[in-house]
Amino acid sequence: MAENLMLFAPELTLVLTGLFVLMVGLFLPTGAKKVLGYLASIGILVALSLTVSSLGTEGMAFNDTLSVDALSQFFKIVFLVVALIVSIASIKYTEGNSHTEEFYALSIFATIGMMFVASANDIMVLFVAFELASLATYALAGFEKKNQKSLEAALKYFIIGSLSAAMLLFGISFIYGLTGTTSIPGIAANITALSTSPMGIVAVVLMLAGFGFKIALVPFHMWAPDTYQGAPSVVSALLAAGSKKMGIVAAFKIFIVALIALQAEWQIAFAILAVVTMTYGNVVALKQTSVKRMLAYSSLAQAGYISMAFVVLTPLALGGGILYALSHGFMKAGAFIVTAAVAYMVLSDNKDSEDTDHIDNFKGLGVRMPITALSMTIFVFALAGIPLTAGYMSKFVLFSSTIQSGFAWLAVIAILNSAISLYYYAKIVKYMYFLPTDLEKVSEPLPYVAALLIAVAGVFAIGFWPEPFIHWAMEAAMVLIPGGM
Amino acid sequence: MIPIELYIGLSAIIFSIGLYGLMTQRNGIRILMSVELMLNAANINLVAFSSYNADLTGQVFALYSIALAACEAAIGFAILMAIFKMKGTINLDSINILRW
Amino acid sequence: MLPILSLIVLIPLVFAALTLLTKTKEQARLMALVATVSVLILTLYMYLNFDSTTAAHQFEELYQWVPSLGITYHVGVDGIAMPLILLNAIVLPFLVLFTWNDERKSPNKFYALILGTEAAVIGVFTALDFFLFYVFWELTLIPLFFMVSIWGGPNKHHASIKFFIYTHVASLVMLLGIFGLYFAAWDMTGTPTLDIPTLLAQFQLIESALLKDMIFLALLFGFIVKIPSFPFHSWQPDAYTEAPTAGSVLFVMLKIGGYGLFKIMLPMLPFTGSPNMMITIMAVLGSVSIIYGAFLALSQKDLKRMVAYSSVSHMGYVLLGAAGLVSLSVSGAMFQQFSHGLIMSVMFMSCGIINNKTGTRIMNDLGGLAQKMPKLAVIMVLTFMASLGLPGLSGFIAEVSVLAGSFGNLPAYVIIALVAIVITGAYHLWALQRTMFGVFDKKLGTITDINRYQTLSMGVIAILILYFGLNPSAVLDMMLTNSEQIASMMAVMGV
Amino acid sequence: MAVENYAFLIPLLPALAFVLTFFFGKKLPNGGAIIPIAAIATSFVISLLITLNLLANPEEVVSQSFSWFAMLNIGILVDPLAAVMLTMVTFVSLLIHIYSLGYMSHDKAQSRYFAETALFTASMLGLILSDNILQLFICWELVGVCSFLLIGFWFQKPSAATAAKKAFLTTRIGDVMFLSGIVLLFTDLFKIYNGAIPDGVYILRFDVIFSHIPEIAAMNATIFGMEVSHITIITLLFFGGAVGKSGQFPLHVWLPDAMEGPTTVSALIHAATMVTAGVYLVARTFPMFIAAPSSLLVVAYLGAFTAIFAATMGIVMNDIKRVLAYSTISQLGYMMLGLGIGATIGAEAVGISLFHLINHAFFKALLFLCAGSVIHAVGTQDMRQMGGVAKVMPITAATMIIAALALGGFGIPGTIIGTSGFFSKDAIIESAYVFGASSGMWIPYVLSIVAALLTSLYIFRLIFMTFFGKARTDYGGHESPATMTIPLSILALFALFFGGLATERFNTFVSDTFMNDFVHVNIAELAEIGGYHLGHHGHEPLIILWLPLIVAAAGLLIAALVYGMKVVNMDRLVSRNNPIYKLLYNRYYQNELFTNFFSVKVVYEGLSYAGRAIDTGFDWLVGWLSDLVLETGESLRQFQTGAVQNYATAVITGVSLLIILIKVVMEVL
Repeated sequence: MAENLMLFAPELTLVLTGLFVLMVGLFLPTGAKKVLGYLASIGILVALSLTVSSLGTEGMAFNDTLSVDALSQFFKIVFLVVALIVSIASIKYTEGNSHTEEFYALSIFATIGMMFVASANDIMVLFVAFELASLATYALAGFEKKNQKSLEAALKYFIIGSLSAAMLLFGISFIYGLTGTTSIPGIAANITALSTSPMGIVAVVLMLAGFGFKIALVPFHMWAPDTYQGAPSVVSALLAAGSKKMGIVAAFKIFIVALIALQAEWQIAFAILAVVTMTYGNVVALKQTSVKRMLAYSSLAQAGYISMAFVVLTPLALGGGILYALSHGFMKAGAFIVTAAVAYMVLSDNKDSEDTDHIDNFKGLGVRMPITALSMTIFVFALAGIPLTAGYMSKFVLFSSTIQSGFAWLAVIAILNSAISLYYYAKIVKYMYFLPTDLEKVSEPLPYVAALLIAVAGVFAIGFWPEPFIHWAMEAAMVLIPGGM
Repeated sequence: MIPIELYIGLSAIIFSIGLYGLMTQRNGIRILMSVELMLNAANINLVAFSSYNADLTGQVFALYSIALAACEAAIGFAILMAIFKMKGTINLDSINILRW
Repeated sequence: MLPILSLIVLIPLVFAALTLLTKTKEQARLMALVATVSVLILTLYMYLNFDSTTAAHQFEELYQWVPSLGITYHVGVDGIAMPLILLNAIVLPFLVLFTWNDERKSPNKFYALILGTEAAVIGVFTALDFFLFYVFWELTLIPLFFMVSIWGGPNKHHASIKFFIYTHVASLVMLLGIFGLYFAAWDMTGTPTLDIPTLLAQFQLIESALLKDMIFLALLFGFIVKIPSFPFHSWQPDAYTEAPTAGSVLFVMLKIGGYGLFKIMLPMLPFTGSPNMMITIMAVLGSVSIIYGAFLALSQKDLKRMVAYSSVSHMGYVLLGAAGLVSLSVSGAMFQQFSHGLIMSVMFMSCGIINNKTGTRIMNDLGGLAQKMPKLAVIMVLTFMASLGLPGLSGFIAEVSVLAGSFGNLPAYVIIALVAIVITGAYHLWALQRTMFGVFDKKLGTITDINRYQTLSMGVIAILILYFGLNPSAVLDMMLTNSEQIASMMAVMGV
Repeated sequence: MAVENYAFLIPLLPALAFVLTFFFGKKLPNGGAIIPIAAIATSFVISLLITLNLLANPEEVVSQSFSWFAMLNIGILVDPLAAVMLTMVTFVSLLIHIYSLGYMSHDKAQSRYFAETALFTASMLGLILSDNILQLFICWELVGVCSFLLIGFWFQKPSAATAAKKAFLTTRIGDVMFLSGIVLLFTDLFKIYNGAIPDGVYILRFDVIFSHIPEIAAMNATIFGMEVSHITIITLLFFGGAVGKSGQFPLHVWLPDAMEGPTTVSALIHAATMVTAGVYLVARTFPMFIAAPSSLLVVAYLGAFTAIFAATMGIVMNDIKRVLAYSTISQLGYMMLGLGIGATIGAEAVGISLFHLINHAFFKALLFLCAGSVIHAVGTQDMRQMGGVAKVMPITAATMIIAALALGGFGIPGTIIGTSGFFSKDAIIESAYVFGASSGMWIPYVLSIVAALLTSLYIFRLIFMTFFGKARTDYGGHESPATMTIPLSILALFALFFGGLATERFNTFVSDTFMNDFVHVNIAELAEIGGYHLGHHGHEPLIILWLPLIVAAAGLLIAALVYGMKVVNMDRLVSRNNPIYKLLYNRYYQNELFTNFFSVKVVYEGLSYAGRAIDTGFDWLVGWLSDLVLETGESLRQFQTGAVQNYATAVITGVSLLIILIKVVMEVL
């Protein structure tokens, strides 16, 4: 039992941190709640260092319902990094808010949920953890109770989320019914009944809808633009950079490990969804005027790219997809933190400003907030896949793997999409640097800057020195398809 | 013993009713109820399969899912309350400032 | 042994960062000058120690980078790259000098971007690993995008985004080609590598002719958009015209498309499934570019736009010469890149000065400037003559080598190019007549001649145009060594 | 210390003078004129000494070569052909430079003038000295550029700038043909060597070229269904270059317009440094021409036609310089004719033609300088406003009449008494007779004899209109200063006596230019390849020897009657209603046809605008594509209605569709 717990030291740290923050917050006056942010960040940092230091350990726990392996470790790091960036940035965002402790507790619990999804070895644990993360983020999306947009975002997220959860559960019930087990390896072992039954396809599609909701695959994506736009920027960061990856890791586990016998079915589905999603996301992003909404559509597109890993299904492709998940975590979290910083700037210009995320606010950002603007430039160029950034490196591995496996058409579509996306990314750069503003320079809040610098460091670390990251990603991929394919 | 197909049929019907409600209802509470229906349809499945497979996992799972459904409802109501406080309505048609 | 190649990429990069931090114009331009001059010195050192009798790579550096994907940091230069590095190293200090007294907003960014471009462009020429090559290739886009967008003309946003996306698409297609080559080789050998010489050598082992053709065409597309060649040139006149003078000059320094053609396309050519089709494609695009660019230049009213189209025409020689497949034509095409870089820089500098002093580039509104700006007139006449292919100047050597070399294999296309020579003469002279000669229009106001920094920078490059026209061997020898290797390979393969 | 070793200085000194004058001329008196004068004088001395050496030992030509790049070289070759040209060019150029001291003394841009004329001379000398065809082409182009700069010397005048451009572009059409010829020649030689050129063989050097003529002649190309030998194509392309440079029909249009520059520049262009280059080119590559079936005939016919064609226009021009310009074109036609006749008389044609070239240089330079002197004094170029200038400018008048006699070709056959033009032109006309007699093609002879009549007519029309009769306007005027009259006198001496003194020695000297230790060409063998039958001067009837003199005298007589004594009232003839006059006066409407219609309408407006339309099309296509994507984005956005039920519907529809799709696809697979 003790060994089991040791394997989950990072999660336990987080649980303790979350509870501690929640309780301490009760006794602190609003003005002093800033300390909670530091506490949460330290807790996450500790969890992160525990995870990193335990890299390479493997083990099963709690009746084999949870497993620690390269895959789960990798994704845990992704979630923790995103949580760290978000929590640091939130120190500024929650400043002066009397509900600070709830914010941090919820984000930490959401992170815990994601981490358990990453290590789940049982479909039941997976579902519960999945819901834990979902429920926490529903509340986070509606954190600004006085903000109509935030509430609308939360409501839409919640409704579609519940629908998806129901579908997921319905799908799971069939899988359980036909295989007689909820253990992921067990399902793979007893798959015959399912794969021969007509219910197989239904179950696959229902699962797909459930995870597709989190990953935001067209047509299960409709909530995402609205929610990302309406929710507080730091929460959008958590959603886009973190909880989206939870959907991906869950899908990896369910489809590639448990339902590998139904590979033909879901491969077709993913092929269609990947192409539609990346194209739709990029094309619709072109004309957006809200930067957050644009980033939301860009997230769609990125999810589409990552989904190509399911189609290609080689170690390299999966490694690429996993690496992409990490890169996207840095890039997208960073980009949303930038919108948070801009929102802060706009609100300090004018307290009653409604459209804090409108692209016009980015005019002259290069002068007004130089570090923020430079970071944003790096993030968008990384998202566009300009070399020496994480985005390029992941695209390099992922796209090249499609060529390797003969999916040239998929690569061509992805490449064309990548080209289209440059237009709206460049548009942001254009607003920041090339359009003039007569507004004053703003001093950039330290927490935002710190969060941005972490993200930038991540983007460049993967861009310049991808070797260790590729190595880990490939090891993680090997967990999914042990023998290679 | 009642054949498993009947359970599945029942749960499918309930699930569909839930879906139908979700698509057609405009009132936030009814939407929540529809979601509950769908979750319960799944629970029926789980329990039925559990008994059919002579395996308790399904029933445990159903319990979990009931608990989760409760949480979900709580959060849903909280969000709807907040909206109602602000706008005086929970009609979904009036909640669409975020679009395109 | 100094890691010179790394240094000439790193120095401008580091100085670009430092320049960004400077506050005043004086500091920024000094930084830029120091960086570019150091690169020039290192390059000259390299040039003097360069062995032009071997086609092998020299000054090589090789470090592992991403072993699991076969990515290395591998740099080196051969006779194809050396002249182009030299070109950049020569022109850039003078470009900095040329802008020495200009007044513009945020000079620190301006000079940082110049240095950034230099680093990226030289990086492309040194890279011997496809990954590194592509990295630098893409990095050339960004400073230029900023350059055009910040200091460009009235239509700068349209031009910069068009340039950015258009060429990015091409780069991505090229990347697909690289992937194809990478995995085809990986499948055969079992070890991944992106090393350019290795992959080029393994290209011929690929069994599927279709795959080889696809790889070739994808790479070719990437290169000819960058050159640019008809019909993929439409980003170029806009970008060249809207860019600030320094930006236009940097665009001209961007000889990476042609470089790829010689470095990567030609060694692959004989092993493609249908080499003759590839040759025809290149020859057709080349010769059509030559005549098409000439006619369009003839029809332009804007001086800078005319120069931009003349560039399309001149770069057609690069494709045509490459398709000629004879050592003389190939080295002529390489020389054309070199010479064109020198000539066009001065031409764009002239356009910039005229635009600055008179406020217009519309040729019909100009006239008689030679009376007010005799120094500029002399330099401009010389470069225009060089551009129209006057013997004794560098442009001629390139053109005559391409024409004479290619005629044996591609007579029809060479005849098209020959016809274009007359048109080329026509638009150059007509432009001179309408800007420099004739009656001076009083409306243009008081106009002073170019300042001494401008005289120095343009004068030195003009003298170099003359020097390389009289002594082409200074760079042509190394080009010949490499093109002979290419030509002999063609001969062996019977292409 | 043999003077041969300094042959390379001949072009280099003027080139150096160009650099020095260009940069420092402004600070020196007279625009630094002394520098080019000294440089060209030195070049002249060197040339003269080399020529004298060669006269003694015609086999010992000067030849030096250095590798340039690839398989090409730069080098010099002074054989008899080059030697006489060098001497003439340096000599005439020197005199013109001295003359310019006075003529340009009032121009502010003097230093630029002297710099450019020095470069002009240097380029021409370089052209003559070239031992390979590429270097010749390079200098050939430099000559073109210098002419561009000098014709447009007064660039602030739009007409001058236009004329300069026209000159450059028109000759460039020829240049491109020349270049094409070189390209083809190179390709053939490359093929002959099978791509492997031994070290030390410079592929475009004349000795290499000449030694491979038979192999090139054996190569055939099919053009429009006809089998044509490569040597014919190459020589015709070369001749195309010569046509442009030497103002032969139809590329002569630039030459009359080239009068926009200073008159001294015209003198340089017409006498020494430019138009003769075309003739020189054909002479230099004569071994190729004679091996090329029908090339020489083209040369002969076109030369004869140009001779008469230009002469007809010369009769009606009123601008004194234009008359001389058409005269040049006409005389160049004679020279080409002389070369073309090589089809019958072999290498001797080179001697005859070059002899006329040299003589023509003397008297045409003289004519132009005299005309310049007149214009300088009178202040107009329109002969209708002159008259009686002889009284004011006796020296100018006298020298110009000498030049006119030389151009008209007056002299006594069978003796050495006669003007220089007499000896050379009569030799050409007589050879044309021989050509006619041996081949049965009489047209060149007839044209040349009629042109001789017209030549005499137009030049004496000029003399009478300018120097005799009463002053038609009040121009005032005076004799020019000594710096101008002394060169005139010297040239007059040469115009008068050079022909008679040099005629015998010159022809054999130059005709043997292909037989020495540099090249050894067997003209007779090559003529076999070309299908020509070389004959020899027979005994022409006496009338043939006298006929040129008779027609020249007749021309003089007509001019005297019409313009001197006014026996015939010209007003009736010279009216716009007379279609022939109109045609001639409008110069056969070539300007309208070539410049206005072809260049401006067809090439500029037609083709370039068509190109522009196509380019707009490409641009539009790119724009349309990007707009399409943007608009698609705009439409797709509408799916995101904001109503959450629609979202739920989308999810459910998506699920159903996916199930169906997968089923269908699985069935199909």
